[in-house]
Amino acid sequence: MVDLPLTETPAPRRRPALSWAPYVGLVTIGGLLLLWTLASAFGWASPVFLPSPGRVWDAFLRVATEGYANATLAEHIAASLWRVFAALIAAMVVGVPAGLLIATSRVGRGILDPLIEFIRPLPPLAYLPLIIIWFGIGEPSKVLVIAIAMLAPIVISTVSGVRAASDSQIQAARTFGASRWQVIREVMVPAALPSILTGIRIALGAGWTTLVAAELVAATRGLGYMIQSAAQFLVTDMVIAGILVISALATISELGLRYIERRYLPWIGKS
Amino acid sequence: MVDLPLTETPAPRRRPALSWAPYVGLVTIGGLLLLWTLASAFGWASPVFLPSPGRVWDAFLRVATEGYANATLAEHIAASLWRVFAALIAAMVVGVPAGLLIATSRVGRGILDPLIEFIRPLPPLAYLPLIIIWFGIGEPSKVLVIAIAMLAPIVISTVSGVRAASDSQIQAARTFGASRWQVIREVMVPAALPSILTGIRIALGAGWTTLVAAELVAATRGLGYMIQSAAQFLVTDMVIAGILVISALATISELGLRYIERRYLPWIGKS
Amino acid sequence: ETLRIGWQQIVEPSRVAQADKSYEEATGADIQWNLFGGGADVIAAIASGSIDIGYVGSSPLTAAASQGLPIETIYVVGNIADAEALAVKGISSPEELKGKKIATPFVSTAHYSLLTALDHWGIAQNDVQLLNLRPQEIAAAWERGDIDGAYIWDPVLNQIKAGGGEVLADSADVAEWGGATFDAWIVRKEFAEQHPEIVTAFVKVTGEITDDYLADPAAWGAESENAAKIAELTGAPAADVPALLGGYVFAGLQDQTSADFLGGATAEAIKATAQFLQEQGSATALDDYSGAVNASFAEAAQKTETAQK
Amino acid sequence: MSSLNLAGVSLHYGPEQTGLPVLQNVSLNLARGEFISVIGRSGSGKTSLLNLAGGFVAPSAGRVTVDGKPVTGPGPDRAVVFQDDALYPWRSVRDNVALPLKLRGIDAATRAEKAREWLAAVGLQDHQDKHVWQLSGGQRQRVGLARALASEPEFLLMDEPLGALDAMTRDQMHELLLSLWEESHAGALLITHSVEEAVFLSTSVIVLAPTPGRIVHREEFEFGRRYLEGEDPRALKSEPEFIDARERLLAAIYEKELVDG
Amino acid sequence: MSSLNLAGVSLHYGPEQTGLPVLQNVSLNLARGEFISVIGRSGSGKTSLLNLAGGFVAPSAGRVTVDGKPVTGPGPDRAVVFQDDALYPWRSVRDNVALPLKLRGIDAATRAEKAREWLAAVGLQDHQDKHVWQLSGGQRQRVGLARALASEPEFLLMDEPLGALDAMTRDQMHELLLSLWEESHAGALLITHSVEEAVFLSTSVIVLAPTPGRIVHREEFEFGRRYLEGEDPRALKSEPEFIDARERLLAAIYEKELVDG
Ligand SMILES: Nc1ncnc2c1ncn2[C@@H]1O[C@H](COP(=O)(O)OP(=O)(O)OP(=O)(O)O)[C@@H](O)[C@H]1O
Ligand SMILES: Nc1ncnc2c1ncn2[C@@H]1O[C@H](COP(=O)(O)OP(=O)(O)OP(=O)(O)O)[C@@H](O)[C@H]1O
Ligand SMILES: NCCS(=O)(=O)O
Ligand SMILES: [Mg+2]
Ligand SMILES: [Mg+2]
Repeated sequence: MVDLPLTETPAPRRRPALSWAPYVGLVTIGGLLLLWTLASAFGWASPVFLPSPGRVWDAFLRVATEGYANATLAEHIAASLWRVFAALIAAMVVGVPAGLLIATSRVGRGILDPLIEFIRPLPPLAYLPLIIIWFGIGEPSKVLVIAIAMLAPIVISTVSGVRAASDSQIQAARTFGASRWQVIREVMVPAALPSILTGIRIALGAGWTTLVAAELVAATRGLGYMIQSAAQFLVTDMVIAGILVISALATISELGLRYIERRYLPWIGKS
Repeated sequence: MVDLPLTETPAPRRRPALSWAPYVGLVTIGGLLLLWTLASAFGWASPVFLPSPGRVWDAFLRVATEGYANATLAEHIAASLWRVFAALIAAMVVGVPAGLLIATSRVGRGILDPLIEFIRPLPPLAYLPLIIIWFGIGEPSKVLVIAIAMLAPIVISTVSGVRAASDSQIQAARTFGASRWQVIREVMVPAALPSILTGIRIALGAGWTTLVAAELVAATRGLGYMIQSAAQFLVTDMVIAGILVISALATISELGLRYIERRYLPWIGKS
Repeated sequence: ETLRIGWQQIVEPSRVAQADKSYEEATGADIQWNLFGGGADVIAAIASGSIDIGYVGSSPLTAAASQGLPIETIYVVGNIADAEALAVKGISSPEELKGKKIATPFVSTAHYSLLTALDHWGIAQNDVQLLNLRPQEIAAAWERGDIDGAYIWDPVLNQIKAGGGEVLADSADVAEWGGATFDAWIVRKEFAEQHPEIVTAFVKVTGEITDDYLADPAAWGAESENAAKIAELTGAPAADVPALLGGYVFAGLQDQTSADFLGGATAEAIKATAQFLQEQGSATALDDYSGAVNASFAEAAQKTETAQK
Repeated sequence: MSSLNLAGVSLHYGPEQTGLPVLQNVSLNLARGEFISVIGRSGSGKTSLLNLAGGFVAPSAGRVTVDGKPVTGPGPDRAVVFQDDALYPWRSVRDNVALPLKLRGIDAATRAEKAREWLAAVGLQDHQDKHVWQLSGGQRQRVGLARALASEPEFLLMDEPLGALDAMTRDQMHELLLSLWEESHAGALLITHSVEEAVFLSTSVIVLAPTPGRIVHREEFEFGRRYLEGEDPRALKSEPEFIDARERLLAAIYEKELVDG
Repeated sequence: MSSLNLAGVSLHYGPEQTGLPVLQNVSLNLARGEFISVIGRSGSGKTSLLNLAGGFVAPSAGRVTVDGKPVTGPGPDRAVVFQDDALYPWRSVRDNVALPLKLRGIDAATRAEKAREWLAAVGLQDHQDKHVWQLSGGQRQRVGLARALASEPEFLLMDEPLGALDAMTRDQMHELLLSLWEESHAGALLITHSVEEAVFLSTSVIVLAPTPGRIVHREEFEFGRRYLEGEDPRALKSEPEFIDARERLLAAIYEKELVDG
């Protein structure tokens, strides 16, 4: 039987009945794999577009050992991971303070809000040439394209997170003589952290999504570049292998974030 | 002087000093325009890539009256608006219930979480062929591509929003005999609404961002298609005009969402 | 010295020179190879000064030249021949195209060729349902039966042919009808003025390797070392390499200065393309495109080659 | 006769090995028609006891049952007034009170009417359309009480429901609670810091001692019943019996100190 | 001598045209060394008054000043114990109390030590490393009190700080408050529902009547001072003077009803 995790939070004794629950995820993945196998076995889509799991596995082994598009899988992964996480750091360094300014200062809001609103809907495929013109074709451009995609989720989440601090929590800090900056650091940032973390999770997804677009710019390695190369020649097994690697990396970072949340932000959902 | 909006919330008497604050935004926009004018006047970037505001305005008038890429501006806007909002509705219809399931049921989480985690980092440029194989080249494919980009922010925000309901609020409803479904409808959804709205705002940004990619699919009109066509021919004034139109539309919808928030969710940041 | 080259994943002979590091050897420069997904990005990179030499198709080249960017065509790789073609299903004559769904990547060389062909057949653009799709998506849409035909290049062209597509016209035909499309190497004018010797050496290596291929295409078969090198760089399956190479009418070093290429026809073709684009309302044509073509490096390269011989 | 029963219940927060339990071997039977008050020092485990009875936490040992059936979670038979008020800021004051009625499927007009009545009963007729964050602390507490009463439960579990009220409003609430309790014949469990309130309202008062929380004293009273029969509350509270009882219970609460210190 | 002054203060929530003000023409002077308690019915405007004094809301009319300087917001001269506890769940119990010290730039070791002392003073020496959501209601309240005390303010504003405490813990807090108040010579403003507490602790008790909130009674007392001089609290609270005062204040609070009903 399904149950709301209502008695979960402070429950000193957990019901053991649902110990199989974590495995449901594996079952889902297994189910998807099965569906995929069936789909390719029965030819629901031509093998050019939906190669069998076996062929994708072969492609994976091929790129892992021999490499593809001039680099091995490890090199592609390293290049893309570097870009995504450099972009994440850049987006956080800019986005969190920007969000705090927007949330706490009318002037900050006046200045930054229109900028963010302007930037956030821009399609990377449209501004790519401008980025190249202004920032060249090196790593900075690629990181920038990814960072731009990550900025809005982080800013918006920060802004809405700041509201999680109650009026009296903020006022209490001010009665202890907290400066504007101390109120932000001691009350608003911690209160916003859960929301910022949510923003980071959304941003990471957006970052991976933008990888292919970013690596259209003069890349010589990277998963997006690898996928792009393979797609151009209809090497679909390699495309799907690349997609799955991206999914796996994204899942690992997601799990990492959840761990951080559980470990360092135990107060989420309390108080 | 800048100030924290600390005494704002219940303040019966507002200080009138900051009545100019809303205009800061206009100043920012004016400043950007000035910078742009200077940059193009002094040739900081070649006019091909940074046309003057005047030329972009001309391009805007041209597309508004004569049209460009086979359709007028109004038609491009209508096509894109339709796609983005159809996708938003689709993403909400799927994403909010999925988020609620993930947040409230371990089995739901087991099944849906891996699916969402799998989908969310996928680069649209990579999976476009599969979308076409399965969904054809009509409107559904375009809407689907945008909706996929919107799904993750909505799901993640819903999941994290459900936590905003305190244990005792949930327990109270259950002591009044609320069924699992009633707890969700009467407590969790309202508590999650502020966060869901944040998700929608992030999703809308992501949707506009994905517009160009979506309109790579056999579009004959749409802003993304227009921008794409212009970009290929280096008709940069038109590209920038298109980008500005997207920004304007996104800003309008953002203002609409903020209005909804203020008008219908007055409790945000209270309690 | 560093030479920054922007290339695309196109199967053509200079890939082998790239793989062999012949360019480094001949120019004596430190070479950075930057890959781009399309001509528009190459143009942007050249305009920003991020690269010195780049590979583009005739459409982006025309757009750039029309905008007055300081670039020069230094080597025409070759005319596109049956590498790009209009393949259709259930259509036996151009007349029957009316009302049918034909896909092509808009603004590509194929798009230009398709429009030229329609013009040649006297079919108004509006009588045909033109769809904008990228190559991979064209293959998918064909597979589904969503489209009746496509003007496209390999490997998708091959895919379509294998799926029952009949070629109604290819780019060799269209070239005869006055709409030649080609790929070319271009250089940033400033760089060309500062380092003419490097550009000359670049043209020479390109010409020689192309000559190599033209002399004995059979030596570039699927099992050959050359095909392996190309496959490694581009990601194309080695088995497809010979067919892909066969789709172009490559121009060797000696051809460059002839009236068919840099000696005259190239500027004309750019102009024709520009005028066509202007009719489409997407670009403004100039009167003269000779400034966008520079045969002097090819000439110099020919001389050094003759001198060596 | 239905009853809410805690039998030999213990509760640990966190793993059972670490530290003392919060509650140890607590047994308690609340029958319908009974009014039990729980008093004890701050941190002695009163709220924890109520959480067990409400079904919000499961005991580490022992059993919680209603009419012999194990409690596995909260249920409509047991309404709760929480120590933190647990109101819904997205609903107006009236709609907060109307929620239990809505959940029972009562139509909109009837439940608005009923909610209005309940709010009047707790003295908030003038605040029905407000948002809950526009109420004072004591007003919020009364909304929480009205909401629990509106659900007309078999057992009413209250965690310091009158702590933020002034003396007279408190007295009015006492009157309200007692008359409703008599009418509905519900079982009431009240946690309070006012020994006087406990003695006056309850049929039975339980004293909880801390670390680990356990029942150290229990006494039966009749004052509430006598009040309902028409006796004057001021007179009742001045009876020597009442004053003695208060002293006895206070001593029981602080027993340790009295012995130790 | 520094003092916190409210002069002819009125307060409207929302536009001034609509309805009665929450506070009307309230004047109050709290000098250092004074201990003023505010009592009044639920919803009479006590918390609103404290919000004005704290600088959390601006008055619709009148002036709030500290030593003649207008109050424009909260400040470190006025510490507040909030009716909702306003603790920080992301900090441990100890770090909550240490925050005011941290904000004053005191080094980590010293402030941990001091926080430990303050927590011991409110009887929470055993709960220092807990998260705040692991505390009982009364424990949270005491943490809020300890935190405000740790900030060693000139004026201490308290909104029902002892409402969730049992009698003895309350008495201990009374003792603590009085001795600290004497030592620090701070000005204290206490909102309470316990008239007895108000009379016992204060140099001055103010009665607020509702709708609109206004001061209807004011009286001076000496019991706290006498207690500090060594007199027995129980004896003090049994003095006829004390009992009379309580009755008088209760009558003042409910004046309207006594007249009307
Ligand atoms: N989630 C928790 N984790 C760990 N300890 C807890 C938790 N909740 C409560 N406690 C501890 O259990 C003890 C009993 O808490 P409980 O809330 O039941 O007390 P209480 O009698 O209601 O006190 P009060 O009168 O102050 O509300 C306290 O010492 C408290 O610190
Ligand atoms: N934000 C608000 N908007 C509108 N009315 C409000 C708001 N806050 C309080 N009120 C009203 O103002 C009146 C005074 O509230 P206040 O909180 O000052 O009362 P109080 O004396 O502290 O009561 P309690 O003892 O119940 O805490 C109440 O009637 C309340 O409903
Ligand atoms: N085949 C040429 C490709 S592009 O440079 O036109 O993009
Ligand atoms: Mg409690
Ligand atoms: Mg109050």
